[in-house]
Amino acid sequence: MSASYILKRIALIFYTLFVVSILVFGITQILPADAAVMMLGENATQDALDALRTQMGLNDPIWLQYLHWASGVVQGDFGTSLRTGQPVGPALFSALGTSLTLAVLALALMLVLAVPMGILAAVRRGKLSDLVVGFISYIGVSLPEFVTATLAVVLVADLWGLLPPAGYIPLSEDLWGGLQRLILPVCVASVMMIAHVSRMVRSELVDVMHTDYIRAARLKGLTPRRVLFRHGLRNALLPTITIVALDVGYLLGGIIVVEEIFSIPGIGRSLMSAIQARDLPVIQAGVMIMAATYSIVNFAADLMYAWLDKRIQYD
Amino acid sequence: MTETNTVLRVENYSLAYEVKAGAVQVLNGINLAIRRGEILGLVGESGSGKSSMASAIMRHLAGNARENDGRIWLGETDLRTQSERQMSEIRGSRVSMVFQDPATSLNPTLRLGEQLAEVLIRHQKLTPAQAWAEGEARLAHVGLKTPREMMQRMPHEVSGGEKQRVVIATAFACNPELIIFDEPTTALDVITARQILDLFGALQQETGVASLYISHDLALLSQTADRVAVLQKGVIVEEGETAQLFRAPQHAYTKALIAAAPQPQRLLVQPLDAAAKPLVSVRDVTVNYGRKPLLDSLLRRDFAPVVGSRAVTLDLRPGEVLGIVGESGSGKSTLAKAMTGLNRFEGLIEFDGKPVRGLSDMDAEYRRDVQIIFQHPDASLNPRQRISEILARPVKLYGKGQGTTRERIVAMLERVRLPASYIDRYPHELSGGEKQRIAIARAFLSNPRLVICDEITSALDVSVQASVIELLMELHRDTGAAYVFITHDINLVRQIAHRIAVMYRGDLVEIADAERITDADRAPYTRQLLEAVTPPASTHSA
Amino acid sequence: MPLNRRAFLSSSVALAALATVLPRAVMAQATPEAGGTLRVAVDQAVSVIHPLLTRVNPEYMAAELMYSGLTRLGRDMQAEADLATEWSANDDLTVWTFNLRPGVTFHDGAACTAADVVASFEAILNPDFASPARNNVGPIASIEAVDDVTVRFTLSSSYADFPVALAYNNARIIPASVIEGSFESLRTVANGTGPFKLVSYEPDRLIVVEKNPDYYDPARPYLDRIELHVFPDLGAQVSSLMAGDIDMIATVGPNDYMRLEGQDSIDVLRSASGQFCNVNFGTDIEPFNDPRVRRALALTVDREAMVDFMTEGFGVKGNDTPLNESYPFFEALPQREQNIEEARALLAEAGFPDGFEAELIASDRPAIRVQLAVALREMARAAGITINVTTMPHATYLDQVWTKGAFYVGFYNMQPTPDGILKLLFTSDAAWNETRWNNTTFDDLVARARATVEPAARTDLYTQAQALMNEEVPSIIPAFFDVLGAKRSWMQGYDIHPRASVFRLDHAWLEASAPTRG
Amino acid sequence: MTDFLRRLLRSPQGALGCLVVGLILIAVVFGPYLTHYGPEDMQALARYKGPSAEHWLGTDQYGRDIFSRLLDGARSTVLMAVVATVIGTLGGAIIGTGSAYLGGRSDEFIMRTNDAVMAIPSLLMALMVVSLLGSNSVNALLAIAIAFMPSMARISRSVALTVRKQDYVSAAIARGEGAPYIVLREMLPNVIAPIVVEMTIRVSFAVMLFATLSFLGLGAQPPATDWGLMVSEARQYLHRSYWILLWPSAAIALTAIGFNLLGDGLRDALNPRT
Repeated sequence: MSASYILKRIALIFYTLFVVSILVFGITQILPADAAVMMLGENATQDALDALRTQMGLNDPIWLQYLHWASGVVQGDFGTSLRTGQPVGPALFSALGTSLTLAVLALALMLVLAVPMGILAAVRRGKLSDLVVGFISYIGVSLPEFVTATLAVVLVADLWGLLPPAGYIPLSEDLWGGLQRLILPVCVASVMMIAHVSRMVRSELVDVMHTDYIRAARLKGLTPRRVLFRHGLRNALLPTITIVALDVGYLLGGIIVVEEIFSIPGIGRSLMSAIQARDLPVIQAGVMIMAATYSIVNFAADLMYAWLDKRIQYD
Repeated sequence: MTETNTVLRVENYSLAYEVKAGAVQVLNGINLAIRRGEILGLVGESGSGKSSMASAIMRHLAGNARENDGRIWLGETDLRTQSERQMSEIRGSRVSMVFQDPATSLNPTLRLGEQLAEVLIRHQKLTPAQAWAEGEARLAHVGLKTPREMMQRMPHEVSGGEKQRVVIATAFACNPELIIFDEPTTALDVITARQILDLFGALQQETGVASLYISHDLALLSQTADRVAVLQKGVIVEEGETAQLFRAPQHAYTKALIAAAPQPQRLLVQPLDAAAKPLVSVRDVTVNYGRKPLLDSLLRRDFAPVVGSRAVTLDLRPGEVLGIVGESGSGKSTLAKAMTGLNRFEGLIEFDGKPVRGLSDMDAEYRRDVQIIFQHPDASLNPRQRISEILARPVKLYGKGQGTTRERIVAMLERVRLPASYIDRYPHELSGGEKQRIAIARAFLSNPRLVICDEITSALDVSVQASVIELLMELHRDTGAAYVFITHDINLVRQIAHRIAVMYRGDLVEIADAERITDADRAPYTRQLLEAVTPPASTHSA
Repeated sequence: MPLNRRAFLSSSVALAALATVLPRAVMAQATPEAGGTLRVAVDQAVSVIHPLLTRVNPEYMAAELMYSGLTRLGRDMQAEADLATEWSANDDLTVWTFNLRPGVTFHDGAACTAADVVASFEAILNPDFASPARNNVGPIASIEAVDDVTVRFTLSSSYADFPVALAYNNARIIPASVIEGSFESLRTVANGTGPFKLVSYEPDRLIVVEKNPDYYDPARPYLDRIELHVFPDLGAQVSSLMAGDIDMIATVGPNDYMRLEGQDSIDVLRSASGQFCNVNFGTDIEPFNDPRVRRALALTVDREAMVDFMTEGFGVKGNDTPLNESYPFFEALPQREQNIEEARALLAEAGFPDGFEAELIASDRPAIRVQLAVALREMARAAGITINVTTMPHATYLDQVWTKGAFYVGFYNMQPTPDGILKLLFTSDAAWNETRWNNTTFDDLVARARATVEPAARTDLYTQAQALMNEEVPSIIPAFFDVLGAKRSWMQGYDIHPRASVFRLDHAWLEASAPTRG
Repeated sequence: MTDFLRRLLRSPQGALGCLVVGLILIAVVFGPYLTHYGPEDMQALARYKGPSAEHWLGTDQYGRDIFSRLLDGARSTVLMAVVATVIGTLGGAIIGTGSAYLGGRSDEFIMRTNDAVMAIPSLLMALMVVSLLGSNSVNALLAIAIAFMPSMARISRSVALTVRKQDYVSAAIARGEGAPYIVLREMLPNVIAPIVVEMTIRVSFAVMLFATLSFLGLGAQPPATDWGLMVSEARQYLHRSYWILLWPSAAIALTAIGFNLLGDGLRDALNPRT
């Protein structure tokens, strides 16, 4: 993995953000909503609206508006929310923090569960445990978040009263309370990935365990434990890294639903309410941030892969 | 043979695999014995069950394996009665194994050192530090120049030969009583293979370990093994002292095998009149791979393309068979691809006087006249097309001649000795040899004047190979088409080629008449190559 | 007559005086305990805390906590004293004088004087600031500061309900300095004379306010701290109340109400109200410009079923006028019931013998709008009218349909007075003239009513106006909703307000049994 | 064909998948004939009824028969999902194979841009498209189709490239076959199989995405019978009668599982070498 490879990947991130920015800006420009009306509300007089439009540069040509916006974004200024009249950046980034807490915990849970499940299924292939894992994963990939979320709230929170049903407390304020309120959302957010990744791990590991070098390792008299963990797992998990990184995209989507249902003030919810309120600056910034997160995660994954798997020669 | 120094004794051992259809017998009443310091060669074609034998001894059998009550003794230990735990103690320490392809038998993500040391740690109970040191010694011992660095390397960072040396070092690491060699040189280039064989010989002499040497290559066994057992469809049809067995083979199958092995002396082509003007002349044909990456051009970095083949020049007369030999990566296939318009190339190819400077110049006529047959028949036949469609294409494209398409396909099937009923089958319903015959049929259906055979027999068994070659030569006689025969099997090519071109790292080393290839004034690389080749079995004299 | 008028005025003053001492809400209660943190669940983001610009109930609640008006609205829909201690009007109700409470200070310590009141109302009336209050505080012609503690309003026409109108949610007093400085600054910071001060403000998650020690009433507020938690998911806020995470839900839906009813240590709150969901006609657009068509459609409505579908029984039948028992000066007209035959007949008359097809637009929040549309669609089918329901995000609805559309669903809080609701929606000069009905007779009736003090006379005028609406049907009003809420039993001093946008949490307090929160 | 079906039904996934998807297809085709209630008939007197003889799955908040609504919803939900997936796949396949065919710089450009678009989560992408076009089923369909294109482009491109490298394609080129034959007869049959598999599995994803959109209020709109919409409407009545919520949720899950299983079954069955 050479410096130029890393350079290339970084360049790619910027290209990605560029494309996304154009896309988002384009879409938000055509959205059926008048920013000025959004801002002033239904009681605004025509001249007040016109004044604001000129002030917001809504009468400039699109490309000029894009330039203004983009240059702002580059300097970390995402404009002001039409809904709250407050700067978008700070609000969204604190929201992002919340979402990342959720996402990271979900990822962690996923890894803790999915990988062992996959290994179990692969090792005891065709046995009961394999079937069980397979069944679970089929269910898992087939339940949309909003269904799992509703079920979770009804059962765990309402009927059994084990956990708080919703709401969010920053971990910094109240660690235990915050965690309690995160348990359900995290579980819901990770279900789909657990199902998917455990399947991936299984199939990868099954393939690996049929390779010559595993046979060789066995015939060298190594203990089954060492064969599995030192020789098998390593190679099986390599491709899983990429899978997980790609799934992060899905996770970010799922988080939108989870945050909506569990009233978590994350970036997903900001986006939802922004979309409902046609709060263009927030939509634009939100999508940009999500895309950035996704690309960075995948960038990290690629580096990790390249670092772990010395075989690949990057230009 | 006295009981005392018998290392491996297999007594009336039978093995079958349970499948939906029922039980498939792979080994039947096997009796084998290997003494200390002895090398037993086990020869057989694919499906003969020779690998299953190895697995059986290693007690590493698939779940659906069904064994009879036959016994397998390692010294005084009855391996059949050993628990999996006990076996894992025995494997690697008392009996170890060397595999066919070092590229796949080494874990790609672990350092060579670790893969060697782990055995010592497991069986010799060494500390990692000790094991590492010991490992270095072992690597030095198998003739690796820089053992310390080797220990640190990843498999992909070293050559095939070096890998196999590491594997061998691992096999010998715990001074086992028995080592099973499963085609240890098949995946290697001729010269490397020779070096590995020499190494094996030396170590064998030194340690006096008993060896079971599994191979499909009679010639090779005739040189390495003390005794040879011939395995056919799970039955040992003949066993004996190597010299004995090769001088006077008893069993028909053994005879067939020996006969099938290519023998340079027995030429299969008639001489050619040297006068005729060339059908094809290749002039300074160079093939480069790779495109300058965008980033590089942005950063103004200069970019060195990978050279496939460099300024190759050669002629081919009508009806001539030109052999091209060389290691993998020597550029022989690249040249073939260029001549069939599968690669961009620089330079000039003149076909029947017509200049061809690039793909655009390869008109329908050229396409018809020049056909190529690939190494792997199952890759070169579209899995979703029936034989009928596969063979119909050339007829549809260049179908001069009488008879309906189907008639001509059937006729061609007969010529390649396949039943007409195959016409409605899918490729995956045919055996490897049969598939290759289909590929040949496809090539000849357009009545080509030049056929390029790219390693077409290397994926096939000895006997199958022989019959395919026979077929090829027959077609050569009938059609008078010229062949470019690309192979790494020098014995074979000496048999069927008028002239032999030797390639090395993309360069054409030299071209020589087949019968003069052994002359002393050949280029050094050519001589090296020929020395590396094991002379064919039957010429072996004890 | 004069007697009556004088009686009316003094009564209102007396009432105001009373209010300052003992607000109705707490009269029955045990003696309040001070301290504690109250957690309130609201169902929408508090996007705006600028008191003059707030638009939805959660925003009203936030503003009410931090700002005061001249008057505030009692549960009986009468004006009570807030910053103004008493008020009086001239004989024809065109000049009103308000006496301000002395010594009131803003959160930043600056004194709140008549100047601030004048500035605030000028800002409210300034079109550029686009305050919703502009159309709701009555026909103010001019306002002047007589002295530091006296302001005089001069109205362009007689207006008996003026003190009540001044209790409008957006009619809050803000510092003159802010208006001269940056009016917009109050979007992010708060500086009022209200019982609570702003601590932190996250529009989509949490608004925290703390007790204002300098509040003009030394007794109140009782609570140290109030947190407004935003729950976009209704189910979640109910679950949280049951879990004890929050102490009160401003408004709950009927189903959640039923779910909470009977849960121990939870009180459900219910108040009859003039809140309604209606179907507006663009009376200037085919085919709805024909009263017969409008009445025909009104006749297809099974109001009993509507009350069920929309309110699960927590409501009363509507009679296509915005007034009901909850309003003063109300007298019921004969109830319109479903009558398909008559509807068909009217349609035939109007030239639609086999009905017509129309697109009914409903914004997606609150869900009740869509429920009304879906139910109406089924009922109208009986009369051969094909209604295609189109739903759209609220923002798009406000931008494209609201006050412009031909046939769409509206949703309104109860207003303090009949005049309030009629002037807001149905007169020609209505702030939100949704129906463009523009009926001069109707306008005249309303105008006369607002200038009349004598209750019977007023009632009579409003009843005539109602009759006219019921006949012309500028809008179908099938049902009124009771406003529903819920709280933990340990929360005291709070009862739900028919207006649904008034909360008066400065009267609320927590029993010792309430969980103590940081 | 028959032996293909045999292979499909031999694998447990294939058999089960066929069964479930079969049932769903029946619902889609014969839905209206299986019940005598209209999906929108309201019965003010029969609201929130549990399963019973006259209402097999009970009734909803308007007293509408849930079973007939489910059957009716199968049409919108499943058909929409399938159509969306097909459109998305075709679009993606065109982009992908086209890019692979062009090769070189343009290939790199197209795929980089394609990857860039993939950085937007498909749900979010769908949300934006819908809020751009307005919330209704047809736009949701388009949104999902668009959201699927980038990833399908990726897949079909890589498949096309691998097939392109196969010897039988080289053979065809060497034989001098025309581009149409090579693409249509040699490549396409081998490219289609994996894409069909991917597509089948994606249908289940589409069903869920569809439901999620409706759930967020941006997909189908009342009184539509889209399953996701049914769930989201039912949530507020959950505590009156959980059947209203349960049935559509189950339907969604079942459909998703069905197509997942079918996809896995197809994967095995379509591989001629097994």
